[in-house]
Amino acid sequence: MNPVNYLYLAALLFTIGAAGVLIRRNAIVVFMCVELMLNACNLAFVAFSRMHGNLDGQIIAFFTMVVAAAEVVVGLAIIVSVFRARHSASVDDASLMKL
Amino acid sequence: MENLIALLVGAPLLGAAVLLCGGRRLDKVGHWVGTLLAAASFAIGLALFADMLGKSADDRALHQRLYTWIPVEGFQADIAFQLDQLSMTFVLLISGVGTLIHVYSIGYMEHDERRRRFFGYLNLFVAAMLLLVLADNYLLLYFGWEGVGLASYLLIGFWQHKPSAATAAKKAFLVNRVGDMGLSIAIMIMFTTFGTFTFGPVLAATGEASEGTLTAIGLMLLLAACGKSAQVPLQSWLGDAMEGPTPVSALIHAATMVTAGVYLIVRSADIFNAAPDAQTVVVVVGAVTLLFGAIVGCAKDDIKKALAGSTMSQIGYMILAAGLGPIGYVFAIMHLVTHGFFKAGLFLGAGSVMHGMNDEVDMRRYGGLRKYMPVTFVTFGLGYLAIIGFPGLSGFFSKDMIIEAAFAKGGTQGWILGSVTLLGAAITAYYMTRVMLMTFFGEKRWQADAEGHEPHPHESPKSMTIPMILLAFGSVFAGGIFGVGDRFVHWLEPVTGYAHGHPPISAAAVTSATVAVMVIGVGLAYLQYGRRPVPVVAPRGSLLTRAARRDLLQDDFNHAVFVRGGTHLTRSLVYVDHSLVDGVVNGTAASVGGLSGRLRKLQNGYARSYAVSMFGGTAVLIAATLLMRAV
Amino acid sequence: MSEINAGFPLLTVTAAVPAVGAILTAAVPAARRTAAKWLALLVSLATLVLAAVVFVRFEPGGDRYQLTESHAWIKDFGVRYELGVDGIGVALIALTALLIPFIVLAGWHDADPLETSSKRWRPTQGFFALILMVEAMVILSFEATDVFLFYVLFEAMLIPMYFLIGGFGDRAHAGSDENAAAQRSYAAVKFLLYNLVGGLIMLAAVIGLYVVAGNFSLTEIAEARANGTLDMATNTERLLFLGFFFAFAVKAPLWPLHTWLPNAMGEATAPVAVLITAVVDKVGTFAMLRFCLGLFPEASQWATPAIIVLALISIVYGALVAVGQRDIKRLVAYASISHFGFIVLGIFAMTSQGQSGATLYMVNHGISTAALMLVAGFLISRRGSRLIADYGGVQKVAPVLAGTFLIGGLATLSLPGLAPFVSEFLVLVGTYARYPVAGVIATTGIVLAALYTLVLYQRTMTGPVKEEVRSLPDLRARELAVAVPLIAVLIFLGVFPKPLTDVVNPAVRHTMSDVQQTDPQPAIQTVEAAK
Amino acid sequence: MSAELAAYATSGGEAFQFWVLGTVAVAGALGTILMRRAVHSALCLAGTMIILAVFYLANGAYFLGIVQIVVYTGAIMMLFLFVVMLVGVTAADSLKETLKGQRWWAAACGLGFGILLAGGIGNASLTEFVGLGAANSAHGGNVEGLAALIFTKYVFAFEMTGALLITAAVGAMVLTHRERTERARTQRELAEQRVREGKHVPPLPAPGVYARHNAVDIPGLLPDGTPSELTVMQTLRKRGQVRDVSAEALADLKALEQRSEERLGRDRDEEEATR
Repeated sequence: MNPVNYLYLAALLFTIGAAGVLIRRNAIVVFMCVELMLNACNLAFVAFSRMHGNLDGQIIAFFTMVVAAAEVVVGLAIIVSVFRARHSASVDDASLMKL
Repeated sequence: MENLIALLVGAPLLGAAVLLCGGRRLDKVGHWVGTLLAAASFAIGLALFADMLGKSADDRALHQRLYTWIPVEGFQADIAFQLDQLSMTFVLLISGVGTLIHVYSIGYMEHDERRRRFFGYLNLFVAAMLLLVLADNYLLLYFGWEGVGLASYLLIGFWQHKPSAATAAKKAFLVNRVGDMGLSIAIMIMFTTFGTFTFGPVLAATGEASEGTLTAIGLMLLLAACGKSAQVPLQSWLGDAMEGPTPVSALIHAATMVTAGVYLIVRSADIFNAAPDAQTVVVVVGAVTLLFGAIVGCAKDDIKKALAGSTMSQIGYMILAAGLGPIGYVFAIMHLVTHGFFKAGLFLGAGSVMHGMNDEVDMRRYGGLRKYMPVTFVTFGLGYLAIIGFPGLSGFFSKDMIIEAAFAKGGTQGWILGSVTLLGAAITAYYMTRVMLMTFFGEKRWQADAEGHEPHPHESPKSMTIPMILLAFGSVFAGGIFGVGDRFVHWLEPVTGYAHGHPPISAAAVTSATVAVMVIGVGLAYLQYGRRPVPVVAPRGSLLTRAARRDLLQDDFNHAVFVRGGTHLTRSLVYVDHSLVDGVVNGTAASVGGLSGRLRKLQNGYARSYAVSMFGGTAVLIAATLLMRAV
Repeated sequence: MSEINAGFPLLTVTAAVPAVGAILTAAVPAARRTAAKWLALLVSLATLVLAAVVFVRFEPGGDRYQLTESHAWIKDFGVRYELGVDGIGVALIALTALLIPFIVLAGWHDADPLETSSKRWRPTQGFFALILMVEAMVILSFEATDVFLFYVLFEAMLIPMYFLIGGFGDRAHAGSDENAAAQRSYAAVKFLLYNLVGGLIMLAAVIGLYVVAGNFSLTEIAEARANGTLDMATNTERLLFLGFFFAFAVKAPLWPLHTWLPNAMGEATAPVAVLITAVVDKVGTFAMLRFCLGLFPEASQWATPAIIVLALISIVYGALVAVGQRDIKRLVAYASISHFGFIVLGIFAMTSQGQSGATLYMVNHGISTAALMLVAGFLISRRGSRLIADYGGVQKVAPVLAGTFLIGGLATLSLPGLAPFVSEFLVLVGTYARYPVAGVIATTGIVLAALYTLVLYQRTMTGPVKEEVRSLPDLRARELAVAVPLIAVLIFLGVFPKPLTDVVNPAVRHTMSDVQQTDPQPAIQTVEAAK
Repeated sequence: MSAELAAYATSGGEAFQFWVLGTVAVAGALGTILMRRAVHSALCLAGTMIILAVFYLANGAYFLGIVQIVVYTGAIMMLFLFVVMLVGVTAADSLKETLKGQRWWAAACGLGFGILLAGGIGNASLTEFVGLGAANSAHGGNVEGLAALIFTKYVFAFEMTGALLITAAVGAMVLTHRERTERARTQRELAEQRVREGKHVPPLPAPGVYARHNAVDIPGLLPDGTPSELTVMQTLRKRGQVRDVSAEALADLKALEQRSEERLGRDRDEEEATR
């Protein structure tokens, strides 16, 4: 099997994640989809690392995880506080970004 | 001696500067300062004249170069003066008559609180006029030319609180500007043709230039002359200019400034000599104006406007003479000088009459004034005799010469011009007699003015009568001094050139005809105004009379075509500017705004909607990248 | 000039003094308004002194660009901080430095807080600081010989001008305060948008120039073009030329891109109006001479017929529309449009007389418009109205004001003896020498100029005294200190323009050789012309 | 799974593993976006992540594989579940789309994007295949190799991520922290407020525990037999876990009435009959 298949899988997962971001209204699920996209990227990085025979790709994936963790912490905090204020976790309810 | 030339201009210029910037402190002495500096200019002029007489005829021209005015690549305009016989004649006329009128104004303007400023303007005028006649190139002449225009504007509108005066001043300046346009185009043509516009080189090189170019220059110069000298078709401003104080009318609009056009044509003699077509146009303009002014002069009841018509007509004579070429130049200038004396005298007389009559100008409300104002009557009378060409007085000599020269033009043209000038002489006699009779003879017809002041006609003070007397002397004797023995011809010949004209009929016959038509004119006027009482309210009159009262409808034409047309044009342009030029821009702005309004709807505030566009954008970017790599 | 002048950076200092002065003025505490005014005046006078030093140090017979400075700025794009002045630049720097003190003095009370509404306090310090900032930018743009540096300044000066127009409007207006504020912000936005659009197109052309030439140095590009090492395709050159010209034509402004000027001048205070038309707009015409002709000589010649037609339209159209105006300041604005037509005509006539005349015209128009507009501003501030119909008979109650107004007006109509005549006549002669028909059409401008000026004077100053103007005071000492020196300069330059022509002539010679043009020779060699 | 294997080969075993687990991963991903309840989505996602961890291991990224399980699946997903519990248990998400055309656009973009991405990968010349054997063994193992890189080449980025994490932690605290702007009200004050407002002056009614059931999720019934929402605690109400017994009760009532009717009717009939 050609390890390139890992890349195709990564692309597929990324696309599914992106579609989820677009379709779902629950902020938490949207957030999960974002995580899915990040994980897809990580998979690609790891596969690249293997192909090129150096560890830099894994390092990047590692950093991605760290950043993702930070992001989740802040993002969930935001969701919680938004929920407190508006009693809703729907992204459509926060539609104030218009003139 | 040539270093004195600048002082001729400098003295009155200094006066103008001091008087106009000096402020109220100078109110008490202002008129003396002004008069003194004008007199100083006259004195310098006399000294230079004496010096000039001492030299041989061909060696009389003086030059003084002060500095380069506009030094630009290929374009040199100097502040430089040229004093030759022609300029000298003008210098003496301007500063001499100017000084007299300064003296006269001391009395005439005594009760005007802005007398200092009046003298400042008068000095400014004298300076500009002297600059005009002393310039040694056309551009500096243009400087003086516009300068006298400015002075004329300021003086006509001196009583600015009167809307009519302000309008008249503006009109004079604008009409003059049309003429100035001609002068500046003429200078441009000269510059492109000759590379210079100094009198000497330009006039010397006329032989090499094509006739078409010279005709163009000539016609443009004529346009300038028409504007300044109130010739048809640019004559309309002169009558209105009588709104100015009477000394102004005498100095500027009778004796000096309005004759600048004649000076310009005579100065450019070489150009006109080489451009016969232009000369023809000059003659036609002169002839038309000569009749036009005379006819207008017959119909006016306002004494100053009647005299203004006369001025127009007399300058028509001069222009006509100047258009005749070398046979006429000298006589044009000669008539100019004699006219300067008698017309200034007549205006000062008119001013004196007005002074005694509570500023009444309607001749129908004069009558029988000779008993009340003997000095004015006598001096005015002498001026009158001079202008109608009474044998022996100055007008007789100069006008007769012009009529002879007109006949001497030769051919049909000569006969027509001769007849026109004779007809003009008759009409001149007619309207001047009318003025004389209505003013000084007959019953007194004056009435109380609107405020109930009954006029008490009285003789004017010495400061006014003395200049009138001196001018009367000039009116009587100048012609004789110039004309007998062709003195004036010999004096000017080196500058203007002279050819003796041979009229198809004998000179004596012309002279007799002149006298005859004059007598007819006087007689007719006497029949109409001397034998019968003059009605206080003007009768309706014939169609021609009514048209002449309205300046032969020329003003109405101007008003209908230029004023109304211009108003419509500017209004519509303002509209175009606002609606079309600006409208296109504002329309663009509005449509961009509308488009943005529609695009704004995409900003629905839903994060997911934005995410779609982001995602789509990314897809497009990837596509673009792949495509670029594929290519 | 590639070699770096090791001497004193005079040009930088000349521009830096007002810039630093602007910052200092802005920093003056709120309560010390008068101190800020005096500081601004002193700074502008110091700049005038420096400009005089530049004028004196400039040698008319020397190099084309003098007092040069050159430092690397953005190395990656070959952008340099490169300064240098030719005669045209020197003349315009002198004009700018001369006018600013009068603008400051004339606007002394324009930004004072309103007594009636203390809430709407207008920052006096800001007003004067912005004026000085504009001065600094304008002077630097006259000095810049780097296209990019010039572009940056050309755009940056819009910012202070925007605030000057929009923030400090004329207090004399017809209608309510809100209406006036709306008008003012309309005018300011219009000014900004017009100039930004012009600037945007110019930016494209600047980038295009870099792509073609590889650097931004005016001197290097011009040199390379002259000796043939830099070859531009004809169409490229024309497009670049049009890009530059459009921006300058908006700024100048040329018909039909002019409509922002009457709005801006009408709504701004008189000193700011002078700043717009007499100082800032000159950058446009200056840049036509320096950049359009210097960088794209062939395209300039290609575009000349069209530009001359536009200039003629500007002259006649501006004058005719001026006649129809009811607002004093808008009238002066349209008169300026007419005059800018003359300047552009002179530049593109491609004759020495025309270009010298155009350069002198820039200076003279600046001074004459300043004289007319500032005095008009004094008049307007007295009566509180800009409408001509609200005046009448002012001459009777305020003769000195009327007199100075008349002289300003006479300068506008180019009366000989006052400076504008010299330049206008040179432009006309220069134009006629190459394009006789255009010369004749342009000459009608002198009649129309007389018409609008005298109509304005007649309606405002003469006639019976109107009740509302009966108590107008005459000019005060401060106002006389503005009007009199300007008139003195007008008269001096009218009878003795030599100091100015001496610096301008060599620069024009260079420009003429840039565009590879020689003056048309007269048909007949006369004695004097030969010598 | 030896280092050799991870490095060079794509053995049949790995291929089998890829196809089987890959399918499951995609199914999990789809489940994440299609499940109606957030909890289910979270569980699906956790499954996918675990599979990804296996893939990391298969690709020789041992450290990452473990981290993926421990940190991602273990910590982050649990955090998600916590938050879901906190806020998101509000029953199922309606999957009905409210934005016009959103689905279509999303589908089109997703499809296009996926195709482009796949095309890009296919286009790239990825024939070379080095393997991680050398890289992993250079420092004596995968973890050591990563450590060597992190603390030398990427030390600056590493420090930055540390700062980022701290900032994030502080940020989360700030965001979720509620500043008490006024003194906590005493019971007395609360009671007074209730009286003032005139609502629920007495304590909230108890659930229907004592009536017929012994569970808190059953509301008490009002006299007319309808259930009273007030009697059920808020969380249960939010979750929609109120067991509605009103229908039952009403039916009982009806039956009762019916019966009494019948009896009464009979009495009446008798009465009429007697009359």
